[in-house]
Amino acid sequence: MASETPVPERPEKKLSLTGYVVKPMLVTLKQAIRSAVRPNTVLYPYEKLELPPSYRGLHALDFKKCIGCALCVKVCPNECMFMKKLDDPELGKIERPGIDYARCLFCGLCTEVCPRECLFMTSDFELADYSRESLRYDPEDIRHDGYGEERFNRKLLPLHDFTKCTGHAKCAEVCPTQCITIAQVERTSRLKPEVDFDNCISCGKCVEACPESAWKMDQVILETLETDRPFFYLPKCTSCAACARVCPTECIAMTEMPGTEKRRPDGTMTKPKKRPVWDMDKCVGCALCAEACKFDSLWMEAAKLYSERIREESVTV
Amino acid sequence: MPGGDGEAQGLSLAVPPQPSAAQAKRGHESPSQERLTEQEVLRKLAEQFGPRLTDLAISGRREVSARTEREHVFAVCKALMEQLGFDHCSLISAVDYKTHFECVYHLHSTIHQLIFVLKTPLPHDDPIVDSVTPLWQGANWHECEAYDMMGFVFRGHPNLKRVYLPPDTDFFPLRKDYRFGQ
Amino acid sequence: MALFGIDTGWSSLYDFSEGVAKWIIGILSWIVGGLGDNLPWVFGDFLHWSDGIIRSDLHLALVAITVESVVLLLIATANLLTFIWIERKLLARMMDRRGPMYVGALGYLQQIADGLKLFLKEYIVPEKADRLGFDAAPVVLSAAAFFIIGVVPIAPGLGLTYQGSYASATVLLAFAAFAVPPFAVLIAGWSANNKYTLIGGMRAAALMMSYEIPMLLAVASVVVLAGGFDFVTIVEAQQASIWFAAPLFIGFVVFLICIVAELERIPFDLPEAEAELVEGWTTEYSGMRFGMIMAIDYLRGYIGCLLATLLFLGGWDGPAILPDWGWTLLKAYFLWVVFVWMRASLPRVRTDQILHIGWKRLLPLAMLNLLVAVVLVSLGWV
Amino acid sequence: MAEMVINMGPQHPMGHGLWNLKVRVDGETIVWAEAELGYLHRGYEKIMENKQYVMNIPLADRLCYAAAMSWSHVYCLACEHLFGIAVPPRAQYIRVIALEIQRIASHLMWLGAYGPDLGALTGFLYAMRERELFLDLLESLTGSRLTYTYTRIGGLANDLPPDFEREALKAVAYFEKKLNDYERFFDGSKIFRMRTEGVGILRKEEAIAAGITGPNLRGSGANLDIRKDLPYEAYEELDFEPAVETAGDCYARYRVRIKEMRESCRLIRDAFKKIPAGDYRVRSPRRAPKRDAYGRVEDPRGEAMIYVVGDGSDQPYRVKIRSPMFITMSNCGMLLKGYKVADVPAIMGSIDVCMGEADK
Repeated sequence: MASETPVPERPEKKLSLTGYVVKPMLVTLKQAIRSAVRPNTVLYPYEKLELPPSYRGLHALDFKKCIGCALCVKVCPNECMFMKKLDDPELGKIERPGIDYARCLFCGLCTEVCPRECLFMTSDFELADYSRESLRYDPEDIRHDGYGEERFNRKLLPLHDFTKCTGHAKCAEVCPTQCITIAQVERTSRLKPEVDFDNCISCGKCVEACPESAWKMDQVILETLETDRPFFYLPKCTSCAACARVCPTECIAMTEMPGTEKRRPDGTMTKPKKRPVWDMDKCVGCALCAEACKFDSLWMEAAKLYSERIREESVTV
Repeated sequence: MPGGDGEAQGLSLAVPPQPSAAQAKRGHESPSQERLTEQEVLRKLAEQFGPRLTDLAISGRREVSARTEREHVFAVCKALMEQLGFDHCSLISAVDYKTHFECVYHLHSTIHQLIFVLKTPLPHDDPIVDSVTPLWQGANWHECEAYDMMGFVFRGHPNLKRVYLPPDTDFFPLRKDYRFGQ
Repeated sequence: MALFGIDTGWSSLYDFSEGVAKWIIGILSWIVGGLGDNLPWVFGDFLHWSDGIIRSDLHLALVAITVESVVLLLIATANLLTFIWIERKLLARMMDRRGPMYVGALGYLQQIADGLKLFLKEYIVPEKADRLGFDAAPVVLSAAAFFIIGVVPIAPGLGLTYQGSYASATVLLAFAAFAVPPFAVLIAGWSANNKYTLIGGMRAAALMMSYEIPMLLAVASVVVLAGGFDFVTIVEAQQASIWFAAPLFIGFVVFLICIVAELERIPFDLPEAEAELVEGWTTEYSGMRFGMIMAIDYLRGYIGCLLATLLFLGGWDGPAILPDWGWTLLKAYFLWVVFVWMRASLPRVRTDQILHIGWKRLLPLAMLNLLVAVVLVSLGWV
Repeated sequence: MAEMVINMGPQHPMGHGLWNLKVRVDGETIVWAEAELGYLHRGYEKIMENKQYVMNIPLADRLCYAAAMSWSHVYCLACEHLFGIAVPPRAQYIRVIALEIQRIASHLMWLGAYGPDLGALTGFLYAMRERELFLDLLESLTGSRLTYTYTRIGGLANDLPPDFEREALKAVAYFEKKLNDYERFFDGSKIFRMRTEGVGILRKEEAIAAGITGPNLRGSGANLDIRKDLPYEAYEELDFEPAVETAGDCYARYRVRIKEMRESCRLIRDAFKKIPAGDYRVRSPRRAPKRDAYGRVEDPRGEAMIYVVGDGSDQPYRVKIRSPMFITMSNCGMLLKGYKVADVPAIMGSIDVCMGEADK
């Protein structure tokens, strides 16, 4: 691929001592005259430059939109974010992220990974403080409800509610692009539709066709980072439903598994055991379910890495 | 001209050195030099080394890769350097696969604009391989770094030393069995 | 004479300081004499001594000269501060910066703030340094610089004189003292026991070898033209004819280049080339010693500009819109601006290159210049 | 004078970073020199093994303070080859624009540092002033001034801001005028020429054998530029010539960088002309396949390369960084031998040392 251009020659100008000492001096003289009126430097504390809107400074967190999924904490390369349990008068018992700015590197990955578009970076950059401890910003310190605009690509997509679904498979029949597939949920008698979002054309026919109105159209943020998927190991599940309780997007539904009933000594049958089923179109891959599972039946890579530390942080706060 | 013996030489240094005729001939600006294709490199190497090079393949655009045993590394590199014009040693990486090590050479030909990826496995308990520094001066510190970080020993290296860590360090931090605080 | 534009009625600074001296001694003896009645056993000796001063003319002259020195020193210090300020401000503007801004008007008092800061800093002597040389070098340096202040007049009445008359060979004295600092630099560089300072000191010596001779040759041509070794004579010779920068233009340029080298300023600041030698021979100095070295650098800058003004630019020669000392200082300031301008524009030359410039370029030029002066004199100049 | 060894560093104005240059001098002539690294070693390769692929992007940024964009880009390029994903054409063009702005900023940083190396502090401030233009551009593009975290595996973090093109072209046009000022200030200075011409001569064969790459190699007359030779991103479709000088001394390296800045201006203009519409990002997978891949680019300092081994998990199994400065600095002895102590800053400054990447 190398170009065959001739190699440029060095300018063989004869430089005389006096003539060419004067040349750079004229450059500085010109500059001195120009900057006698106004030098290029900005007197910082008194004058400030205007920062571009995309500037990555201090964070702003919309408490109302945040679902406490802790994805921002997990993606932070410097592990400078932490979750803090709060008792908000308006929102009840919630968990929200806080930031230790002494360690923050302002990379913006936390805002990018946020599935609800509630964490922003403002153009405020003045951080100086008197101690390291005061650089640790709690969630309340960065709270800024209603801040920011929509940044990410959104698409109108059908979201599925498994608790209402009866497995009619009408949605798959009407789908013009055949992007809905119906699969049997393991060990249960129920069927679950799964949508291929990439091929979905947002026509909304599945919503109309569903007799149980289990589908709902919604504006969904298209995530740019692939989310982690939970790995579920059925034999170890004890049906404790801890995962379903902890899920911030309510995408886990506990479903009965027929054939797991046990006969009580008095002859009556127990209720069948339940297993969790994921609506993957709602899952944000936050791995809270995997952290909540005490029986090793759920596993996610993100949880493997950071659950221990998050627990520690939430205790110390 | 460097090493002028005295102050009087100061300004006489200002004459730029002209490239000699031999210098100008070499290198790929000369249009007479033909570029080898990936297939030609593949064929020539297969002819010369036969079964000593395994997995010989075109692995990408302007890129050839092969594996060899560590005994043949120097011979293969010498052939690549002297006969096929791979005159630039781009990178020597050491990888710890837990069962064995792997030494990966990325060689670049500035004449043919080809990249050759040569991989050689090394046993975990005895990571010794022939040094290629006699062929490429630029491989010197790559090998030192592999020694520093992975503990590879390069036979025939002129000055195998730790480049990053202090000379009295007794561990190799990039090995997978290294844990902090050990 | 007009001192700072006010007609004082004294013919020279000597008269002025003699008056001041008599006044001070009078007050002193009055106080001591008043006390003397009550405490004769303490102040008896002093009473006797002060009594002696008033009687002896030589003693009076000593005190008068002391007062005179203090006055000259104050003038020099005020100029030194202004020189530093000009350098910082002008350099900043040439670099598109603002320079000092907040202390004093336009940052004029920033130098004093910096000096105060240096006073508060610890003075560290390297453990294995040669203590005597290390301590003595800044003293020698400053003594040599202060000495020249006394010799160089900035106006006919404003120089160190004795009973109204000048020493006869002030040019020789000034240049002898001007050539002392490289030795101090060499001593400092060697005694700090640091390789950078050592190389810096060696470079100072090498530098001196290359510029001292052309500079003195340029001065010699001026002396030839003026016919005297005395600044006042030289300036009067220029007042009578024309500034020597015109007939001896080559000598003027050579002299300026040599002065830049003598002052160790860019482009000839090899002894303290900070890129390769950290801070050159001053690397190990800290606290106020360092501050003093820096201040002396600028004081020498002031003296260098004065010398060039007196020798080549006609000294206090000029229309009477300004007082005499005003003309001298104006010309010196102009030269300083040129030096700062050069510093802003040029990189530093290498050791071998300055030797090359000194011996191969400047020396022949200075010889040529001397020849011009001799020819002019033999053709009947002045 | 007897020979003596001077340790120039780890804290030394010549170094532009933390490293130690051991020089043995005879008088002021250097008879032997060797670089000693490790004062800034942070264990990048080990850290990267313990982080997810996406978390390594801000880390890769911090390899070089002067050319952060270039390093996060080469990391993303290697990961894209590893994952086997193709970047959309618009993203490729935006990357080229960002990389070339970064190249100009990096060269200006070098030019600025080279001024004080030779004693001309003014050069530093002038170059930094113009660098500010390009940092402002990058700031409005990426949101940060020094470590951008802009490239992503599979594209970019965000699209071009609305009036970026106008601002960029304005800055480029202004900068090209300013380059003439630099040429007057540096080239027009006799003393600058005296200090750089014939100093630090590097011959072409020596340079190639020693693994020296980038502007330093092109200053020796080798027309080698990965952007031309083995093009990546959109460089194949763009119009530019690698800057080459034949002399191989400090002045030639200076000229190469000045020319390269002009070429970068040309590239930015050309890229804005040819930039297509479309996506700026594709979704990247989370887990890498079990194989290895590498990315190889022309950094402002030479050949930057990252070799990544994947093991099926969401963390790289092994990352190996080839830093151009690391190899160039292994040849300090060859470069410095025979010159004067006063030439050390001139020579080491002319190869554009960046300790962040050399020490990893």
